[in-house]
Amino acid sequence: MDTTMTMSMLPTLVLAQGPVPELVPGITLFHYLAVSGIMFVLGLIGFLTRRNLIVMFLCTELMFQAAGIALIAFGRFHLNHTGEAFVIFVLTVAAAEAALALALVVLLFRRKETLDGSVWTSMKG
Amino acid sequence: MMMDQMMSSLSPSFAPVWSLALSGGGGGGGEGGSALGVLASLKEVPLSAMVWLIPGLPLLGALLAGLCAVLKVRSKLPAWLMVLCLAGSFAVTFWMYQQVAATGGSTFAVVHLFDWINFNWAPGKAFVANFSLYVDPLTCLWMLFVTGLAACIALYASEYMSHDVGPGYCRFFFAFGLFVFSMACLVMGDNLLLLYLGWEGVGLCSYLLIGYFYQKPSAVAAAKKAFILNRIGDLGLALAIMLIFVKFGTIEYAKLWPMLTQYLQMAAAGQFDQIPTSVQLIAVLLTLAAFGKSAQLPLYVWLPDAMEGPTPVSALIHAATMVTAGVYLIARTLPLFQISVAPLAGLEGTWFGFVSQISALEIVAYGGGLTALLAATIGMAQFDIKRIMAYSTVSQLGFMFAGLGVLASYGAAFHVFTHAFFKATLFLACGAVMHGFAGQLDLRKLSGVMWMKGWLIVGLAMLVGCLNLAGVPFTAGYFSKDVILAEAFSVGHFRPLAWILLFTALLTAYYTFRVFFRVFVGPKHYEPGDELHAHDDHGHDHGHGDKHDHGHDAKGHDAKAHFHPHPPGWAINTVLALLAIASIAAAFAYPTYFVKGLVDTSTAQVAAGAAGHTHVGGATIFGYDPHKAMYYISGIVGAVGIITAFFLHYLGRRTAATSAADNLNLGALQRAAQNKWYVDEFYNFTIRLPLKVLSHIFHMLDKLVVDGLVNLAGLLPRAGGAGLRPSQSGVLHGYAVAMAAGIGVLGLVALLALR
Amino acid sequence: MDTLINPFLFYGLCVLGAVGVLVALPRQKIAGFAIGVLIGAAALAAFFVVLGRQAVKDGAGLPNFHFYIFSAVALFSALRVITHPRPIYAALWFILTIVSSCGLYLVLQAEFLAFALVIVYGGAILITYMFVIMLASDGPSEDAVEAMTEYDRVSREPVIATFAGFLVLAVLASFMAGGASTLKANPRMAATDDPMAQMAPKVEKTLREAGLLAEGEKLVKRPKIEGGGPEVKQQLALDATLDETGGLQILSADGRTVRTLAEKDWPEALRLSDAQRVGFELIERNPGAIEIAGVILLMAMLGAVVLARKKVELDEQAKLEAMARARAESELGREAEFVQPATGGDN
Amino acid sequence: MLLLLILLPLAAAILVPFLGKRQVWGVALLGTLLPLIAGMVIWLSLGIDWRSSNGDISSLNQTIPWMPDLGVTIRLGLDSVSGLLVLLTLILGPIMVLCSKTAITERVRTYYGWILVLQAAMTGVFCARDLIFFYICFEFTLIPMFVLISLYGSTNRKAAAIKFFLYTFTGSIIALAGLVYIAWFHASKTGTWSFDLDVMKTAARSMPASTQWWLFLALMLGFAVKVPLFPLHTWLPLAHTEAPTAGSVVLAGVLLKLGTYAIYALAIPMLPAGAILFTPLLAVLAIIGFVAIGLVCWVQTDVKKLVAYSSVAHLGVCMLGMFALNPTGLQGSILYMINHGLSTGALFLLIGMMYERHHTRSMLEIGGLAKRMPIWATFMVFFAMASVGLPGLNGFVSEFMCLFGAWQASDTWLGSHFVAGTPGYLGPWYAVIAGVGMVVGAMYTLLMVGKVVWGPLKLPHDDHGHGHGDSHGGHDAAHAGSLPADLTGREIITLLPLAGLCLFLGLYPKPVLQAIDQSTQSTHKLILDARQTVRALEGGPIIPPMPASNNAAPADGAEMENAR
Repeated sequence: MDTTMTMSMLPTLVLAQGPVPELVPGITLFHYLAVSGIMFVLGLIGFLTRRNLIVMFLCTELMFQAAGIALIAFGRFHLNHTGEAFVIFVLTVAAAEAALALALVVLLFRRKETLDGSVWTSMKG
Repeated sequence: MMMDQMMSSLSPSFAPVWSLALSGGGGGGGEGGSALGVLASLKEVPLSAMVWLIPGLPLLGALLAGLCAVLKVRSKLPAWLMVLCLAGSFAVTFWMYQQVAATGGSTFAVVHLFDWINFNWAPGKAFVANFSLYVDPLTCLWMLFVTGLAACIALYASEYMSHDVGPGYCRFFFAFGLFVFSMACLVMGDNLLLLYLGWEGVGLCSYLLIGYFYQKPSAVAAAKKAFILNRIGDLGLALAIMLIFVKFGTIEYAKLWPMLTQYLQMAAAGQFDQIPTSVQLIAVLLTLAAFGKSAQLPLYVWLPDAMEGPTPVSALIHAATMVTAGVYLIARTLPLFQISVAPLAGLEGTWFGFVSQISALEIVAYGGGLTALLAATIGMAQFDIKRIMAYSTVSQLGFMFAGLGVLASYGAAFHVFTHAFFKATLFLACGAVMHGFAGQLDLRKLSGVMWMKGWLIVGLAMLVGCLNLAGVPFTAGYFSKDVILAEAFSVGHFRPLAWILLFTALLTAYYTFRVFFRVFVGPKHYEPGDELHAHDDHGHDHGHGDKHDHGHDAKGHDAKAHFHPHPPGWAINTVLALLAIASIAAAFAYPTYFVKGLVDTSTAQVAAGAAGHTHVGGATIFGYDPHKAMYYISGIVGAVGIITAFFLHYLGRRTAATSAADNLNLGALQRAAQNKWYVDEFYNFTIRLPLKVLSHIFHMLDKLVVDGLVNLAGLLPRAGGAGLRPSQSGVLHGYAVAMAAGIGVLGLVALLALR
Repeated sequence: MDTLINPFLFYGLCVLGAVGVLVALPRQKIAGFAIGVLIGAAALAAFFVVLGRQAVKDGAGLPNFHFYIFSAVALFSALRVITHPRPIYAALWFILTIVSSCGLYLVLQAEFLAFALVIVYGGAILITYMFVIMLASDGPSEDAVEAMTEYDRVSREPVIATFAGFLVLAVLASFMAGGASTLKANPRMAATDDPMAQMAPKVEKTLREAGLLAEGEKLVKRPKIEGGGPEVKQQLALDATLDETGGLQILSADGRTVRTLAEKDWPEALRLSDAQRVGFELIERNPGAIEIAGVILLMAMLGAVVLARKKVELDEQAKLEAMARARAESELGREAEFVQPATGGDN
Repeated sequence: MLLLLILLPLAAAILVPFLGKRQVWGVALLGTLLPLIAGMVIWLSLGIDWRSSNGDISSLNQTIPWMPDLGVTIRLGLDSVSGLLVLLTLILGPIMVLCSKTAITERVRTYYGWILVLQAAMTGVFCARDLIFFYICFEFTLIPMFVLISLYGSTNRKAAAIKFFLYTFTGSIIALAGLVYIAWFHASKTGTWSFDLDVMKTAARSMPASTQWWLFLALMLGFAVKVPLFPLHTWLPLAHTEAPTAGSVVLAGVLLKLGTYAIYALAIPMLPAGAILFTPLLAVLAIIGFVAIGLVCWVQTDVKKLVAYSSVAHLGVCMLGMFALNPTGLQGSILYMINHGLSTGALFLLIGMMYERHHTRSMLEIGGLAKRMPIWATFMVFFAMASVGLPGLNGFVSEFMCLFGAWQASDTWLGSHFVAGTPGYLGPWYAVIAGVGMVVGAMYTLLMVGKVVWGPLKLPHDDHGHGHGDSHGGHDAAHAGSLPADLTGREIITLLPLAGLCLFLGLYPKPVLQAIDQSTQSTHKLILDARQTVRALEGGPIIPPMPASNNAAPADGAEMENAR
């Protein structure tokens, strides 16, 4: 890697080597975080662009999933299992949220016969 | 010379009167002696508190009149009460004069009633202005003719106002009494603030009395005009009082004179540069006040309009007493004028540089002189006899101020004294005509009134008045005007003023006899005025409210046919006779030095060398000594005026309406004089109009800008709220995107900041 | 530490990815999904290549392909979840994401969670989604099979959304990369935290059975709670002590010398599997949390029931009215054409 | 004893809602008369020689601990100035009740209830010696006034009430901020929180001149709105024209005096350096208010608006006098507060009586009432003359003293040959321009009197006969019984005491002047001390504060020594 001109303004992207050992050769914490970041952003974009309520909730689930990856990655790279324990809790929350949200979606669907999010604009200022 | 001996030998009986006069004369004669004159030898003498009756009685009369109004008295009771009170007051004044005369001049008495304003503005120092009277010969002179005339005119008014018996009557006499009380406070006040109280008091009463016929909008406007113009004058007086107090620490005459001695000595020694200009400025402020009250040049416009009021009011207030207040003020504070040589020196460098060298007395003299000339010219061209008399008053006042200006304080006082009597006679005569001919005042519609039955006394009184006013030799007017003219000619640098005064005397003689020849002599002819209906059946009084609107032409026309003038009653005739005799008697005051004795033994006495007036003995007219020459010159001038009037208005008169004067086509000059040289319009245009515009601007400014800002403060939150409202659109996605973007930006900021 | 990836390159890739996603999103007119995917994939590939070369440069041998495959599949399916116009397929793609991310977990040897997620997420949650999608969507009627509801076909303000998304990504990445280095590494599991240390007697017994402990040797023990008073020390179970390398410390019989038994040669019984560790972690470290998780689930159930029930009640009322109407008509004697009350909800 | 003055009207106010419609007026009258009698008792029987220390009467002080831990106690006490103003309030109380007997026919209970509350609040302000109690009462006067204007006013009363409330309220909030800062400053220095005004005064005076400048600005913003000083006056004409008769009487009579009293009792003694620094600006504003607003009066067509603007002008003179900062000016301005209360209050009463009969205030529609209402006309001319400042009536004494104070207060008079100058920042030119204002005053007052009183009789078109025209315009019109054309006995009784006082104060102001003399002298001393700090601030030459006290003839070069 040639030492390109690093813009002083841009943050330097240095991988967190340091004391955290590599569980798996060649794969560093950053890899996982990058993947979870991208997945999280995809979920976010999905949530922002899609108008179907259910798909929006699906995207939130996607974001939960992405967070889960990051959690586990951190946990494992620190060789302890708090990450995983935490994912389980994330899981419960996701399940609860899914249940409720979907019940709501059904209700909303019943009310307006459509799943389009932008129909509901009564809560305006 | 010959006349002096003759007169003085005639009446030795008035011992006390003469004693003062002689001593006064003597004292006067010795004016050349000490530089301070009377001021140096002023000594206080005790005087009984009885003197308080002089202002007290008129006030009592006023309160009684007020009581009658409350009790709805419908008889002439208030009139008789008022006459009684004023007569009492005159008696006490005469007694006071006796007391003062006995003390032999240059004395003063202070009679204290109660503390009015005295607050101490610093430890040990107080601003003292109490209700107390200051009695000295000048006061006696003034009060004599004020109370005397007031009593006569009250009697006259009792009959003149008879058609208004009831609430109007009481209101009239309440204001009348209050007026005499205020005049007494003004003249007898021992400090300038009490003078100020009297000053504004007479202003108020003239407002109430001019506006007596409050149904007529013109009367209300005239009253308002009079009060406001007086108020402008009062402003000058207030500032003068403040300046005097800050300078001398007191405004009481008794304490003021000793403080002036220092400056008078400087003036006498001619070191005028040592006198601080602020002290000299006082005189100018006092002049502004005097000109405001006595209707002189800049502020004279209110007096002719004041004729809207009933005639007794015009006679008393606007001829004899109130308008002389200005003259009294300057006479009383003459020492201040004598030390004021270059009051406006401060304006040296500015465009008004030329003013910086004029002394206060010159301002007074030339102010008076020019007013006299202007008023005389306007008087000549008017047709309403009361307006003519009003302008003649303004003109004569101009004479008085000129007299004061040339330091003939004795001459001015004497002219005030005589003028009060004969001008009151003239006004009352005109009033009688107006009363008898249903408000007719136009000299083109009346002629030969004197020869009508019952009108002889009025005619004779008018004749006496005119003779005095015109300055026919051996009349009182002649003597008093003569002193002023002589003094004017005898002082070197007042020569142009003297010639103006002489020319004005000519005009005065002309317009006086123009009135006399047009109205009182010649073929009998009359047309009733507009106040027609109530007059002929003056028995019962029906609501005078609607009487004044002039809409009833139809009814008026036939009433005009069988109208016959009703001659004045006994009250008017007695008063006219009395005043005519008084005017003649006033002439005797000259040789007996009656007035000279009073004036020269008071602070109004002229100290030698005052204000640079080197008594130029040498100035002569055509080589003769001015005093002696004046006897003849003014006599000739008077005669010329009368003769021209005789030819133009008596011989040249064909019918009542036209006279030879009409075909003297002076054209534009004539019309301009008739319209009072458009002075009213000029004032309206240069002062009242811009002020109106200015106040409208202020009003708009106040409403739009100042209020606008306040409303703006109310508007901003609402506008802000409306601006932010769309952000809460209710669209879910909108919120979500905002949140995401928010996270992104926050992160960015944190990133840049943390690094 | 040299820079992992040139910042310009990284941000360039982010932008490229954003454009890819943008194009891939469902759109009114041209369905540029394919192209979008290609661009996105290219960006991802380039990213992974760089990461890979980085690993190779560090001499870690061939890069572990498993990670790259699983993450590529996960990301692609995630992209499909948000870009697929039909919700059903979006859900299915989501299941694929779940499975591939479990793959990632396996790479990290977190097998318990991998399978838990597949079972719970894939099995339960996504099935409810399917159920609701079926219930709530009108379902393609015969004539217009392809008639997708308008709100599915068109995405909403894609440009701003993608831009916001990738701004967040760039920021997160910078944090991760930049900030991560400043993270203080969590010190090795404090000796007392390791589950092994807490089961001192059991460990001693297994070591003796495995014949690794010589006669008289004992584990070096330490009181569980630091700093407790003297009386506290006795009755608490003593912990085995682990040195910093993770090996057990054994006290020689004479109590003077201490030798450590490296982890490598621990007997099989001592090795805890990942599930055990997670279980241990849950129970020992945050028992309260589990209780609360249970309560949350209970509340969710209650909520769902309440929401659902109200619907029924509404219908009850509607049904009554319908019957009343029907009866009225029949009393009028007209031949009432019996109208089947509207199935499902009325509005 | 003082608490009694405050509690009596409050008690009546509480009692009023439970009474029948007819007794309400009686109880209200009682609720205001009793405190007046009590006030008289305090003033006369205690034979107070107001000339004690600075006019304070310790015998009346009352302290009631309220929130001890916060250092908040209710302290009541009177000095000569506040004593006079309390008397003015107590006098106007019964007059308010008397004059609204026929004017207010609906919602009578609330009306009198709020009037009594207002009365209590105003008395409270003048008796308060503690900041918190002062501020509470100061603010509490707003609410009743708001209710009175918004419920009982005429046409657009709502806007007027709201503007009045908000404008004054924001102002006094700023003032509160300043006052609390002083209390905090004191607490930070001495550690104990005390809101006692006297303690705060000494503490505030020790502040450096620059902070005093800021604090004085804050206080002035609050109090100047109430006074109203020129730029902050726009609420007054609106509030006055819309207020019911009693409302505008008390608004002009006492509420405006709250502002001037607050400045005199709080702002100047607390921040003398600030006062000195602000004198030129405030004097100019006062003069603009006097002359410019005077001209604005001249073009008004609504009588009540004219009188409202005129009270802005009059209070301009009062402020000019006060900011002359010399005993003459101060005494003049205090006397002015009382005189203005009497004469303008009476003018509003008269306009109210005219409005009750003819339901119009526009001078274009009505005129020449002297014919129909002679008694009313006499009172109108009398009070117009009092307000224009005719000597012999009360207006003159105070107006002349204010102008003279302004004239006197300038260092030019400290020259050698001047005897009666006081150090100060105004000067002759201020008095001259203010004098022009006096002429303008005469113009607009006579315009009003000329139009309304004199001139041919002109009645509004639909007004037939005796003033009981149908109730158009404000719903408070007296359509109950028909009022006789001229004034009834009750109305004359409301006017007579005011007329009497005007005449008495005009002819014999000595007792009042001596009463307030001590208080103004002590304030003047404060100003002189503060001159040192201000001079030091400006780096100017330290001018000895007092000219030679000897009253000898104007010896040249009279030496100066601090005559303290």
